[in-house]
Amino acid sequence: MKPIKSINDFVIRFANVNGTGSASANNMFVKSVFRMGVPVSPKNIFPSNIQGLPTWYEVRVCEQGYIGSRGGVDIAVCMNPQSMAEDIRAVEAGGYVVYDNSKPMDLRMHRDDITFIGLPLTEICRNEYSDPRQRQLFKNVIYIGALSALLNIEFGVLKDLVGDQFRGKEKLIAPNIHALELGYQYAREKFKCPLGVHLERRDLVGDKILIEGNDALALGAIYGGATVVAWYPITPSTSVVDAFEKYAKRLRIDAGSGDRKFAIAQAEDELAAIGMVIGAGWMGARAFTATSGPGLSLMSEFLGLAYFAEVPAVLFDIQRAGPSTGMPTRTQQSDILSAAYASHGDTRHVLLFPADPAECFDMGATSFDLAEQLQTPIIVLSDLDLGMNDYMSEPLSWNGKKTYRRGKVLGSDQLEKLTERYGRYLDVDDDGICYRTLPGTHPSKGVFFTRGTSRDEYAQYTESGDAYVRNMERLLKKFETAKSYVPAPEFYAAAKSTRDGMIFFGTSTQSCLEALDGLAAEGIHCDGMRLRAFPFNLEVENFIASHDRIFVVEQNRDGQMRKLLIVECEVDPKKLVSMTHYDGMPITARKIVGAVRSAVGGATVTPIRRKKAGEKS
Amino acid sequence: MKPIKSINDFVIRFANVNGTGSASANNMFVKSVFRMGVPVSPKNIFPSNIQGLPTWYEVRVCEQGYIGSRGGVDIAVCMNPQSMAEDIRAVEAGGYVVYDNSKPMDLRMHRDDITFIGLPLTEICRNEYSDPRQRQLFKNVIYIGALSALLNIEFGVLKDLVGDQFRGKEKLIAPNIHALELGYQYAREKFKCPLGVHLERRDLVGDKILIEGNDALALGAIYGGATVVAWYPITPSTSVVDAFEKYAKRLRIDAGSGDRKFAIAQAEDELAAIGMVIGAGWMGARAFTATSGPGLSLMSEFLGLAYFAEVPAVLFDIQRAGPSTGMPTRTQQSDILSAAYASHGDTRHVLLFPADPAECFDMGATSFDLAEQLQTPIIVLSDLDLGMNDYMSEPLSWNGKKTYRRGKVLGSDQLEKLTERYGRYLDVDDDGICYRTLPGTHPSKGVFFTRGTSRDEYAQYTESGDAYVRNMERLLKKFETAKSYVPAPEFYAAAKSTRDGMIFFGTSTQSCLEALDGLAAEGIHCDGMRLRAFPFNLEVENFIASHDRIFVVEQNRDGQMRKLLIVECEVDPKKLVSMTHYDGMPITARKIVGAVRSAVGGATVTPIRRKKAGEKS
Amino acid sequence: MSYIRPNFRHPELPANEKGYTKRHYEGAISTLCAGCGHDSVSGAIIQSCYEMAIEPHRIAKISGIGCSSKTPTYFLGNSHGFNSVHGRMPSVATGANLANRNMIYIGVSGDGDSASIGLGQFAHVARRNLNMLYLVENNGCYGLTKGQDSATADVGSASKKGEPNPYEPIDLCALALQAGASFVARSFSGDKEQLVPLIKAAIAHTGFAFIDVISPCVTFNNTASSTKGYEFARSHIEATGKIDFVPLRKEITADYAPGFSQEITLHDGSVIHLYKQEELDCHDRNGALAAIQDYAGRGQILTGLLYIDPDTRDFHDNQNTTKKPLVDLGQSELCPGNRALKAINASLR
Amino acid sequence: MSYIRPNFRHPELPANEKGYTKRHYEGAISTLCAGCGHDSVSGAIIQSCYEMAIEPHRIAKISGIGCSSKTPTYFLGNSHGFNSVHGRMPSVATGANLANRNMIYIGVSGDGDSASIGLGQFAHVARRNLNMLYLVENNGCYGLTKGQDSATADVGSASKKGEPNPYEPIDLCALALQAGASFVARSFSGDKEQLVPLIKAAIAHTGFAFIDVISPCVTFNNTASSTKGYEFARSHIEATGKIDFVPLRKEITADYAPGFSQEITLHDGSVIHLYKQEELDCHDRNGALAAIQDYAGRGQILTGLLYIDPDTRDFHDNQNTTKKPLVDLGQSELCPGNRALKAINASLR
Ligand SMILES: Cc1ncc(C[n+]2csc(CCOP(=O)(O)OP(=O)(O)O)c2C)c(N)n1
Ligand SMILES: Cc1ncc(C[n+]2csc(CCOP(=O)(O)OP(=O)(O)O)c2C)c(N)n1
Ligand code: SF4
Ligand code: SF4
Ligand SMILES: [Mg+2]
Ligand SMILES: [Mg+2]
Repeated sequence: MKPIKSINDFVIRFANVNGTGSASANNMFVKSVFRMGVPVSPKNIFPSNIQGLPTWYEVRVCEQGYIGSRGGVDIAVCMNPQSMAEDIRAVEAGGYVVYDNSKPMDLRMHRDDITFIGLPLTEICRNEYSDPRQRQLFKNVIYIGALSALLNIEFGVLKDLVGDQFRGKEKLIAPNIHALELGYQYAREKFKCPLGVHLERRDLVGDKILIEGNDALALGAIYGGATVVAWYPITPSTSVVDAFEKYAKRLRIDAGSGDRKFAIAQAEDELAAIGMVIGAGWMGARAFTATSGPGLSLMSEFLGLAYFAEVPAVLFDIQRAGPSTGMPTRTQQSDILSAAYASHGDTRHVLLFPADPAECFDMGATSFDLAEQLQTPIIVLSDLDLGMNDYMSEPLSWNGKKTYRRGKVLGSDQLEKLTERYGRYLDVDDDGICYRTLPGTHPSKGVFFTRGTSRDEYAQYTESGDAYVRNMERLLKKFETAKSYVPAPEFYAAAKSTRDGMIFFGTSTQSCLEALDGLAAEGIHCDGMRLRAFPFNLEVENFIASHDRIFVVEQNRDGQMRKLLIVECEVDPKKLVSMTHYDGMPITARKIVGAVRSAVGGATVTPIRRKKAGEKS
Repeated sequence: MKPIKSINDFVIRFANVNGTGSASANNMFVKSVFRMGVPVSPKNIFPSNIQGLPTWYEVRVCEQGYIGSRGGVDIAVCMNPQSMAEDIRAVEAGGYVVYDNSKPMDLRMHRDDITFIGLPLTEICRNEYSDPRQRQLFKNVIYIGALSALLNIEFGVLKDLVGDQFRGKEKLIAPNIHALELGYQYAREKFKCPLGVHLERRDLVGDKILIEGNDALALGAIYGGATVVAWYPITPSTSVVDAFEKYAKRLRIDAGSGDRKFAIAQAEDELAAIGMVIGAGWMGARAFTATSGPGLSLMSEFLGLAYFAEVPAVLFDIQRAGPSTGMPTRTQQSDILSAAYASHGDTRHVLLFPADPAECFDMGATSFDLAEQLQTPIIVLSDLDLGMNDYMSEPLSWNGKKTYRRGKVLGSDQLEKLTERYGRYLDVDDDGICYRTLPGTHPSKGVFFTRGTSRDEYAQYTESGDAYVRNMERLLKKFETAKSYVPAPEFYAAAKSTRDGMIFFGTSTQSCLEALDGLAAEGIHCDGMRLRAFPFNLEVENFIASHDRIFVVEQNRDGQMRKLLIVECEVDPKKLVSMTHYDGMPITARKIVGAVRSAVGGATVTPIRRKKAGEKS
Repeated sequence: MSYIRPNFRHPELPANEKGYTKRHYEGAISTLCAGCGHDSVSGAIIQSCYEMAIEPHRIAKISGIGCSSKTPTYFLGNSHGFNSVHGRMPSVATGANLANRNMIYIGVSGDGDSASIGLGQFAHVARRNLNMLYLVENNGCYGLTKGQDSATADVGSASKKGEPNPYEPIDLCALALQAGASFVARSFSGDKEQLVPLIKAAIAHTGFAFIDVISPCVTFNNTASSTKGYEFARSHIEATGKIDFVPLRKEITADYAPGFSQEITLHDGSVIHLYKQEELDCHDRNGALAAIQDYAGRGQILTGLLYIDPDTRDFHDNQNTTKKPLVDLGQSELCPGNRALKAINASLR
Repeated sequence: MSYIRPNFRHPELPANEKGYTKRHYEGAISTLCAGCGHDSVSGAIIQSCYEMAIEPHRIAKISGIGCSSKTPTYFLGNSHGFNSVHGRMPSVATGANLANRNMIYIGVSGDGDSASIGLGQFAHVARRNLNMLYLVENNGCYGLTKGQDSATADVGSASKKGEPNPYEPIDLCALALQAGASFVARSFSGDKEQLVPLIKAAIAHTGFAFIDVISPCVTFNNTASSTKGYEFARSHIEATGKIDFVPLRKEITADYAPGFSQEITLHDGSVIHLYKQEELDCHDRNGALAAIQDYAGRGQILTGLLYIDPDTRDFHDNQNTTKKPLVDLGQSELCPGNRALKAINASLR
């Protein structure tokens, strides 16, 4: 058999047991690749429990800079006996398996088309450490040390990482470095290093950063001026609020008093969380909540109130695999329809679709501008893949000249000057957006009553059908206006002019871009459009109009974004070919290429999907 | 001016004050028309409060048998000073105003193109009765008496009605008849009776009945074998449960013990109500809840659980004008999208659309068959118009041979015989529907664990993407299967063959049928199709395929049913012309005719709507 | 925000020292049933705010859904109000309060709104000791949906259907006490004498002030067997004493007999004098609970101020939020700027 | 339904008089953290049902969402179970019970599940006195979402973030007593001696039986205030900002006699004091409430059976439902047939 040979282009998969401290060690591996200037993208595949179940950490190293999931495994680091058989089976022919050979391996797992690299980790730890906890923890550090030899990771880089990681806890540095060396030495002596698959220093990451989308979103909210946060814990959204708190405690403390320039309320449930956000928005504060599918469902009554009463609110929905509790630690883009049309009656909500951390930061901030300008809820649809995995991203940047857009709010001076009667729901500017006032602004002017029941232009309760219709029509007009406020789509023109297009958004982006390159190499050219917001604006409609066949790639079962495009842009469904992937793992370029290839090849079914039961297109 | 002349074809509108006991008197008027063999349809237009605000009771008398709202008022019975000016303005030229002239009328209200008929009601009551409560109550009865003279209602019919109404309270009969006579005599003496507009006995109602949709729905549930009811009060759904209780106390009491063969739980909120229904369905009982928009929103998390865990449940959504609290005492068909796609993730729910009480009864019963056969929630979408107004309807009928379809449930004997391992989610019959077992059935076989998380065919928890996808695909297949289970659409072929079609459902039906006749008279022919359920089956797709232009009539702003048709049947939007009406009042044939006329006339905008802001089509 | 003194005056009506006449505190005409207890409560709120000379625009009114929750439209027409959704007023009030701690919050709810669908939010807002007046207009039924029993309906009391209610009523005062409310009182809508001072004390209190006001539903809840019914309530209420709210500026104690008095100094320095029987100590949470159950055991409803802790930490204290309301912080105070961001980027390489 | 006696026997294991060995009451292998208190509770449930010789298929297990709510998968593998949604177990149990009153209902929940999102449903199911065992595995935190404070966390106790919790804990036993539960008890996960008899009594009781079981979370009751425990791991976690290391611990057990108090040291070194009551009058609701507050005042947690009313009317009694379970009624018993319908039609003309 021929071992795979490749430099800076491979997938390594760490198989561990949940709760054994492997995450931090594996993370050290990723950072070391990154610091060697080589593009890297890790995916954390963890179970919905706290300790004892299999967990995987799949790292793609890719000199070309593709950071979407690749699929396939070149190197498996098998640290979990439970899943070892399966993990070995997953390795590509010619690949490598790193495992703990303190006990002899079950021969039934053996494959002769791959290379086995045994490290006596348990044994080493038994000799080195007395405390079982230390044995457990350092085991992970030791295999990282071994990998540095096997894959040619500069040892200095690792040492620096340990230094940074344990800054402030200096007494932990030495033992960690020692553990690294143990592994490094052992591999050096026992194996021919480096392996055919290994790393080489490059200068390909520039000033990029490694950050999880949820952290970027939280930082965006801080920069965007969010002051009130109300939430209820739920995976994978919890880390948004954790990050907000962590950073706000650094960046939002009053120098003099030490008081907080923010408030975080852990609500009793999601209904209360969104209620608090709406109450704060009504008072004039920038407020948000973070949740996932089940929370979005619970918030739907309140979302209808905010839509109809026109109260600004921001909701970060970090999507996970539904329906119901579904697969809470797997990723999906499947809350699109329930977010767009949340709540009973005629409602429509503004959605944003960030694709990477830099955009999470931007949208995390601008969502508050939009909420106040449009006086309606803004739902930012991220997902577990983007939210909880380190993404290689452009550095976060803030335009110092940018000022918050607070929308149409009458201050006390404006009210003082006001001569005619104030009408909260008067469409003065004929754009569907009216002027609101904040409680406490003026002692005698601009007061109005906010309600979820029908009212006239002066916020007076009414059961008049005409007044009701006028108001509902104005809300439609406001939604039209919204099209010019929300971020425009991004375009990726094909090398050759073509009548084929591909529409994608959010975390499908990286794999779609890689797929477009791959297809082009095969002579299949598609123009690409990345959706960034709903409502869809004219550019979206034009892109669709100017192509004959458009592949809509998304990570859900029912082709929800495709449905939304069809009804909102009034598109003939035949034009939009659905390409869905929804097994909870991030979508790969391989699958997209395959699907497009066979679609172009004439087949109208999309092989991404096992069956097409119950669905046309 | 020329007073309107017409026999058995007019609209009379009673304007009263909420809480003054007018309802029963006005109802007596409707029943008397009905018992004279003349088709009649009342609409109760009431405020969202309990006492003191204006309320209207609009009655259409129509020999041709059209029972949809007509629009316009021929006779106004003005008993509410508050709204009198407006009420008089609403009368068609040549119409009549009946009012209380005990005090002289404000001359500004006078119109000389209509006939004023003054009745000194307050005066008469002051002379006749001492107790103010009696004065209030009998005032209503007296004007009914006067109308019997003015409109030629057979006095004997009224007397019988009083007799029936007060059976058991005999001592109230005489005074009521006396009051009727007071009004009758006065009108006789003072005016030339009958007026140009009046009634004549006919034999046009056959064995029809007058009943509210909610009562019929409740009776359907009783006949369908519902045993567990869980609800939370909300207008306009409350009377479903009130009626269920009323009838169940008659029809579902154990003769021997007097025990109840049903249970009603007034839940603490809608989340609890649907939770109880799901718990009961899991145990094997036929259970339902009744609610309206806000409740539907609150139930959405639980609906996703029932969809994914495949637990039978029935939900009656009596729609009202949304969004949010909206206009709680006005009608709309605006929960269609939120019901069809309720809950986060990829979900789809089976919907039923009853159009009249007889169908409420049928669907009230069959919804439980469907829920158990399909093992999923069934949402019956009625509305305030149908639910809370007396509809002239075919008598309720029950096929004695019909037996409940319990779907695929393994009993203890079947389990006893079972040789291979039982798998709750094994698609044995390849129709997407699997065999369930009920708790307590068998001591050692057929046990399984129900959950909202992903699981394999044997109901074991799993995070395997493949198992998850297999399950989701099967759910799609089940939805396909559902198409052959749900009621088929109803067709109304045009007299001449045509390429135009009209799609409607629920309470838009009566007005659409009247409109189709009217249009035909103008030479505009449309084939009609009435949707009765979602998912849409082949017949629906064929109807759409076999027409070039189809008007989709519905009572909401966003054309929700049209959207659903487009994405679920993959129809080119250009084919479906949206015709919406949503001011909270029942839709009229006049408006539909006008809209179609101008659409056919070339205009693509639909004049039903004031503007088309923010919407194409 | 500039608090401009209004320059209009009603010649005939007396103005309070902020220059507002009672009319400034009134609202739209009520659409409730004639004689509804809720209207009396609205009147008491109007009078309290007038007497306390609170600038109307400094008050925010919040409610859920129900006849009771409609009342904010009928009082304080010059204050912003929010009629939210059923049972969720507490969360809306919480968010509003977090945003602007300088406003005075008056939340009005019903027994259905707070004891059924809203029970969880009610208990948790009390636990957070949010600085607000939370007033329940308790009629033991769902008025707006036509008289179904609520969770506070008494055992055995007949609903409009005439069926005796078999369930123990939920006592919202007891629940508030358990959840950690720092001010808990009960009164009766028809008893302005007692209600107005309680409302004023509650508004003056810093922290969560709860008042359970028995407010009969004349339309659906007047069956003789219901303890929330007018007559019954009247005859069964045993007042624990009169309360007189006294702002620091001019203390009036003259017209009240001395003795049996307990003086409590509120956070804002104002003082309330209680005339009451010895055994109810308003500083004893458990004692209050016991007393409620005691009187309940005797088929009586204990009214008056049941518990107060003048000296608690409210939600903001526990959160260490700035004294300056969050809504008043400008971009310069909120946005850390580019320097900080560069440092963060650096830490992520 | 035919209740066929199982004919399989495990030679080695002793069978109860219904012929079931303990193994018949076990479930799937637990995926909880080693040493989690919840697993001990599962063991106690298994033992109780075995000793009571309940036919497994006559039991229905229901739960919400959380580590605690996962446990029904780990016990009574031969009983139907329903892992529903977060905080809504009570409503699912209510519907199931209404449908089939012959089953035995065991509901398992967590403190987050019952005291936060589920507080309303918890109080109302107690008020309805639904015939079931409602068991909360109380660890004062949200285990499954990685250790946030729950509403039952003690004041001052530090969460995984190391911040002291400023809010009064909600005492679920007190709440259950107030709401009208007819059986209320508290115990400790490690104290099988006390827990097993309580569970058996609760199952035997007709009506709502609530047990609040203190069940430490070995992973997240790991606070900075810890004395011993595992600083090394903790500082590792602080440094890496990842809670990815959970050392294997052993379950904490307690064994102490009635009338005594025992000091229990949790995995993080923090200490709780349990007091096992001996002669508390279990028939006095208010007395029980007082006792709880009493001991709490002394920094002790009162354990044992706090209150029982052996003969109350459960939800079915109040509803007058047939003794025969509703699920067992056939069409002939449910469908009134055409004659009745004709009469109804006649009345509508
Ligand atoms: C989510 C939701 N469910 C139900 C309703 C219907 N509803 C309106 S008011 C009300 C109960 C009001 O009772 P209460 O709070 O006691 O107020 P009251 O009318 O008695 O003063 C209900 C159930 C609603 N508006 N929203
Ligand atoms: C609607 C909803 N919100 C939030 C979550 C996330 N979640 C899962 S378990 C849990 C809390 C569990 O705490 P507890 O009930 O005390 O159980 P424990 O894990 O501590 O045993 C939360 C918030 C969810 N699953 N559903
Ligand atoms: S129904 Fe009852 S609560 Fe509602 S307004 Fe009338 S009297 Fe008041
Ligand atoms: S996290 Fe805590 S509660 Fe959850 S399983 Fe682990 S120890 Fe138990
Ligand atoms: Mg009430
Ligand atoms: Mg917990």
